Amino acid sequence: MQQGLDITLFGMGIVFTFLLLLVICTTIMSRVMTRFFPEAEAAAVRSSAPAASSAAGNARLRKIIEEAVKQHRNRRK
Amino acid sequence: MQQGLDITLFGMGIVFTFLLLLVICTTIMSRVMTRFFPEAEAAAVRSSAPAASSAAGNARLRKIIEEAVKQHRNRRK
Amino acid sequence: MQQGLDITLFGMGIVFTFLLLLVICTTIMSRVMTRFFPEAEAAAVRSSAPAASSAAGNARLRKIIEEAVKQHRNRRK
Amino acid sequence: MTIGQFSMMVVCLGLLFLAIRKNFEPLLLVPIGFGGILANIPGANLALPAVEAAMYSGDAGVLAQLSQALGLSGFESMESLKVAFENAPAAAAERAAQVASDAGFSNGMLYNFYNVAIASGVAPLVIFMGVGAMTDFGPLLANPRTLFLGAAAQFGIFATVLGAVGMSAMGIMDFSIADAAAIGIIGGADGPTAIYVSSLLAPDLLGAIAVAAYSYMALVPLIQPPIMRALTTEQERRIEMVQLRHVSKSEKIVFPLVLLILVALFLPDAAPLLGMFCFGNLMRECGVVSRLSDTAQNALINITTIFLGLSVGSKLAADKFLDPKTLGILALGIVAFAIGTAAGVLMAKLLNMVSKNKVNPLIGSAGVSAVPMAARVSNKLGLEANPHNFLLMHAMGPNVAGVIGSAVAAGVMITMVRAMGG
Amino acid sequence: MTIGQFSMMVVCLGLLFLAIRKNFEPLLLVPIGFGGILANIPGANLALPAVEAAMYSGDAGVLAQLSQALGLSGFESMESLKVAFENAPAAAAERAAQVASDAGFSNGMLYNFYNVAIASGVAPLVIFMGVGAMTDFGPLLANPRTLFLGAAAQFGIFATVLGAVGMSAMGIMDFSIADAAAIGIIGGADGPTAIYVSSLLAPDLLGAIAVAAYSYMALVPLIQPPIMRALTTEQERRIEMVQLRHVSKSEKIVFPLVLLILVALFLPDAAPLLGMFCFGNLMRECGVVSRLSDTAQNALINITTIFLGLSVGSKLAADKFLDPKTLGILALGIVAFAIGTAAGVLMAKLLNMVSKNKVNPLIGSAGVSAVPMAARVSNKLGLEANPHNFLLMHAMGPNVAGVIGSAVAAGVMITMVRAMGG
Amino acid sequence: MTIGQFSMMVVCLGLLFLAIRKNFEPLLLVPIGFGGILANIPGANLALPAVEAAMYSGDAGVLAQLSQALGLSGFESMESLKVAFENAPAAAAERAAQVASDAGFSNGMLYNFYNVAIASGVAPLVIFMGVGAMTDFGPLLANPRTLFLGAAAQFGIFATVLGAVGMSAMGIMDFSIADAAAIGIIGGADGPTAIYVSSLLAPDLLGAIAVAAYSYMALVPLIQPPIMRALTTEQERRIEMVQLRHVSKSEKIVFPLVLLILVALFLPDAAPLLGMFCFGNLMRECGVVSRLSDTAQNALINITTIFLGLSVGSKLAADKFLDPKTLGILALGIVAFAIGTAAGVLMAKLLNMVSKNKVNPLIGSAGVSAVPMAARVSNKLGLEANPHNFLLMHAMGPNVAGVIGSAVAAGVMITMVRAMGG
Ligand code: NA
Ligand code: NA
Ligand code: NA
Repeated sequence: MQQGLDITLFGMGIVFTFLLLLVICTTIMSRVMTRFFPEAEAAAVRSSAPAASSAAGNARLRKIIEEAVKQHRNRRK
Repeated sequence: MQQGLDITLFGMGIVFTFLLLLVICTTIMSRVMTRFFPEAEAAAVRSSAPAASSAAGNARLRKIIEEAVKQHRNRRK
Repeated sequence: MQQGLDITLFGMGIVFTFLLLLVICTTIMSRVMTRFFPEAEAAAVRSSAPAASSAAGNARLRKIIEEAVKQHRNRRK
Repeated sequence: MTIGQFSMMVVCLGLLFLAIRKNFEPLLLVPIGFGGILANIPGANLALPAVEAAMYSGDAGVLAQLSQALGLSGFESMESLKVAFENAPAAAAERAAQVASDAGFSNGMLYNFYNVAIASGVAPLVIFMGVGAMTDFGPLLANPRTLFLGAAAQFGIFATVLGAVGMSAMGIMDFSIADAAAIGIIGGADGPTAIYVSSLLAPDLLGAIAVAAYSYMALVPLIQPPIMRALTTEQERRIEMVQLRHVSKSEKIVFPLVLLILVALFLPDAAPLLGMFCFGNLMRECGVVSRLSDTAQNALINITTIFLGLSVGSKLAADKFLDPKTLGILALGIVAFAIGTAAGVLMAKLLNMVSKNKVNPLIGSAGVSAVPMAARVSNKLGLEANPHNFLLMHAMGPNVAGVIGSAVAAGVMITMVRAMGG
Repeated sequence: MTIGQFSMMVVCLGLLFLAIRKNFEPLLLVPIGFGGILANIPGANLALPAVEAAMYSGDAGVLAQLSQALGLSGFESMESLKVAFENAPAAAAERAAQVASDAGFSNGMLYNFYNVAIASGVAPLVIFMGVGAMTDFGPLLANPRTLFLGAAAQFGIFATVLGAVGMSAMGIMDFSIADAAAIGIIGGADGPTAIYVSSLLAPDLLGAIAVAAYSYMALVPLIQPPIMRALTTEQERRIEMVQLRHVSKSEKIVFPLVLLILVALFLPDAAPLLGMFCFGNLMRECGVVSRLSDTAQNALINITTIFLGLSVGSKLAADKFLDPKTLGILALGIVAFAIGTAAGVLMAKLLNMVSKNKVNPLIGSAGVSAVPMAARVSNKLGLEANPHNFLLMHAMGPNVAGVIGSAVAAGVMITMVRAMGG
Repeated sequence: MTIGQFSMMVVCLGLLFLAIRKNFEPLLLVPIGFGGILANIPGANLALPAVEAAMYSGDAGVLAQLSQALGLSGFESMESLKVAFENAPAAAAERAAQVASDAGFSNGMLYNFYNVAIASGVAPLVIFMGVGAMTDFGPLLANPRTLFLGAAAQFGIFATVLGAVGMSAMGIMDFSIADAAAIGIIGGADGPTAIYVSSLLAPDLLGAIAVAAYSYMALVPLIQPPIMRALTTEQERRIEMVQLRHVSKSEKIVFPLVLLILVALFLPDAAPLLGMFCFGNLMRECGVVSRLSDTAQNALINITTIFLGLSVGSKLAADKFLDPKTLGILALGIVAFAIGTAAGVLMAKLLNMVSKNKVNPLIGSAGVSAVPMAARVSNKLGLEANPHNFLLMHAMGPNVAGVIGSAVAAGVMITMVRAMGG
């Protein structure tokens, strides 16, 4: 029984402490990132680092299919 | 040689008996299902239990492509 | 040190010899194939040996999508 | 066929019915239910190791050899032999396996699946990686406070541990502390975490724990709403939340690394689970390995799910599942869900007391995880109270926080139970 | 390079030619043929366990240690050492493996593939699951009588067993009863079943049996028509069958469970094969786990096929394949196909005598399985006799019935051979 | 956390940064970097076998038992115990594993991944199969002379071996001949080949070798151009090559078989690598197994890459990676790349002396492999010198020849090192 109480108290304590730490670190990280690496740059980096060819292929396929859908919908109207 | 005969006779016997049982059970099952769970309900159940999103996506993709094919064929005519 | 020299000399030697052999065999093979199994026949064989249904499906899918792309591009013009 | 095997087959057909007709977590319950039927086929021994199959063959010579291999003076009873095998040190177990192999017995198919997929720990970890690759931490990053909701909902886990220990203290059940910890994790509402923890702490209860976890996850839309309504006022349920801020790509890339480093510093026993989860999420967000991320979310997780499900099914063999403990597990599991839901809602109300940006307490219940069902429940109740109140995205924050929270709780429990010599 | 290895390379190149140019079951014969070439590369030892690689190294010290580990008084001859290793009890085999490992030898790549994929039984079972997920039982459910055609066609299996035993009795060949059973299963015209049974009953013959099974399946359009024409009249071949009734979704969902329960009750030794088959089919039909079903039909079955094929190829090593037994197997295999075809056709004629709903006897030959090739052959001959006679869907019933029938026959044979101490 | 573990975490975060922001071979470096972080989590023991985890637990009883199992008279020091475990014969290692298992320790997750994926050799081979299925030998077949460029570029490998042996002779480093061979293979600019060779010859250096190989492959656009410019005149860089002839389907089908047969005859130790490569390519070209080829190029190679990367990461544990040897490996690796590039270019100039069909020497550098990066570099420099000079397809010939060349060199080195008792 004592063991159960120990686990419950310590356990909840650690879970809360850990997630509190995570909240703090996440908040700091978000501030740092938004200040020093704003979205614009991130976007630029991404475009300079094109995804692997297969990924690109997938994206293209998706786009083509979306087009096909659009055409189809337009026709239905 | 005796073993071979045994296997052949018992084996064919069991295969036939088992499949006979399966014929019987299947026939009974089909009658039960068609009487107590006619298609209409089955269809209703299916629509109330939509497939996982990925499956749905697949189905949609297939449909879109079928449409694309149809359009293409119509154009060719 | 001696071992290192051995590996380097024998190694480069074997690599060159092997690739030389490969050049020779490849050249012979190419001549034989182009003389005795010219492309036309190869193509004929391929069409007489249709790919597995799934493969065929893939090919068809690709073709359909290509068509969709073409249509789309034509429309854009 | 024993009556136990027959009952288990009926139970498993029931699971299949719920999965197929009622859409109860079918991706897991279809393989689990089917595996359970296979495990109970008399004479097929699909869920047994070669040694147990050799035992049940009843061959006197084999039994004598097995007894000797396991260090008994001779064959006395099946029961004592089984006990000796269960407690055998590794060397004796291997000698017994060699005896069984020489006598022509081999491990059952499902036993092999279980060993490769679950006993090694790999299947739950791979699924967690896939879940990580499917998870969008955007809502959580936009509002990190919701992590507290995910923390609070883990109270269901620990309250259940206490309950299990209490039942044992009162003599109603006989759960060890390791059993209690494994049962508690049902309250985490997270299948792979529950399977991972019970494979480490209480493999005999794994079948019941997994079935309870997935069944109650499917029942979230029934279990949660009454509790949520009871603990909130109409006024509170109407609270509209401010729209979530945009979260940049870089934040999403760095977050799994931040989480990983915190785990590395403070919670090494949660490293396998959270490590694979963060890895999956990093693959998703980093944008340069999309082919790996796609595979982790599709082919790999599907393959793993098939074998994980069948392996869990192997633990539905009658002799292990039909035990009063199973009833205790099912009872404790639903209590865990209820307490977790309540704790999440109450924590949201507490947050509202200390903060000016109001939180709708309905999203607190999403902290139990059960992604994305619990978040949908929050959304539905929010819309009932206020037709303009779309809580779904807000509830996704605590929802994924609950996944992290359960994995943290799992790490804590594994550490503590081991320290207690469990 | 020995003359045997050279011949096997030529044979394997021939298999590749048939697979690629003549489209002989390429999905299996390409990996099998390629694996066979790899297995016959002299000095690479790709298909050998570490212990055999250590033997062939010829190091005197290692040979002495191996002899000791295997319980011989000392190294006498390579032959006696090999025999000792083949018959070694598990403990001695492990000691020998440790000697080989300490001497720096490791298992060949193909040997590892074989162990993981086939010796464990998993690859044929996973393929069977995928086949189940690809199988539509609709035509069978619409006309359950066709199950009898699938049963009759299994006579090819048992007649071949008798033939193999007979050849041994006459001293032409030296097949044990287990060998005979494994050879017979070629007549089932079902690759994974044949591989599964021979991995259990006659692993040494697995290469020849698999090659025979897949080659003859590819030859179905040549083997079957003359037999079918000989046993039917023009009149019979013209019979048009009534259109199949519509089969409801629920029937399709319940059917694999009915089959599974019958197996559980009456045929536990067929449980692994038919269990996985039914599981795949249930995933297909239940409609709620399509992502699992898709994976079972694509990524998973393809990955498994690659390794299964290479593993089968490892059994095409010259020292195992070049044996008079192989010729016997090839001869018996084609007889099995022929008898199975004939039995299916004759059973259809028998059904017509006792029933008023006439069956076109051409669909009887589809009972050997070889899905969907055999059904297409039935359709083709039907159209020849009567241009309005589309038998394809009608032939799919016996076709899939043949899969069930072979698996049942496999279960029966495994049980009986084990009972005979095979 | 030790200072070593901390440093390695920083190094791994650096690798992740390079992979994600600078696009350095992200498919491998993201899993490797992440695995490296996991391997350095203190207390989690993810990269350790059960026996080492038991050692670090420090339990006196366990240490005594381990010492006994490993044949020591008693526990003296951790260091001596570790040495005993590393050098233990297979039987003693198994006894130690049984002791650890009985004491409740199990292998770390990454250690298991490493064993299954790399120690068995399977992951690099499967990736090589996938690479084969992605490789188009058309440009090579159209101009087989480019194979010489692929051969010449392997001089980088052998010069590095000499360098490593030289450093040891001079007492700067302490590389065995096996280490030197494994380090040299970095110059092959081929990840799976490097991992395969070092897993066989120098498992302790695998982490550093893999990181060096992939990093320098990513740096090819920086490393190669200055060397290429220095060794060629403007005139040479302007050379336009005649258009490649059309290569028929049949040639492409037969080529992998020709290569396989040459390997079988002359280079059996390269059979696993080149065998799987040819198998992948045959599946691609034969046209009748496209579903297998698709899977080999997608699901299967992606799954394998994930586990290969994490497994390599397990070798980035501080106690193995933070070693002066690592610096030596990094230094030798870049020299290897440089020498290989130079040798390729010079060989192209040599070819021009003896042949009338001129070759642009810029395509010589592509012979190091690093597909397709090196070919793109050739193309870029060609366009700089002559805007009408499209070298990409011409450079693909030596580029894929380099893959064959490295695999041949790997086979040669494995054979020779083993013969030297390495
Ligand atoms: Na949770
Ligand atoms: Na059959
Ligand atoms: Na190379």
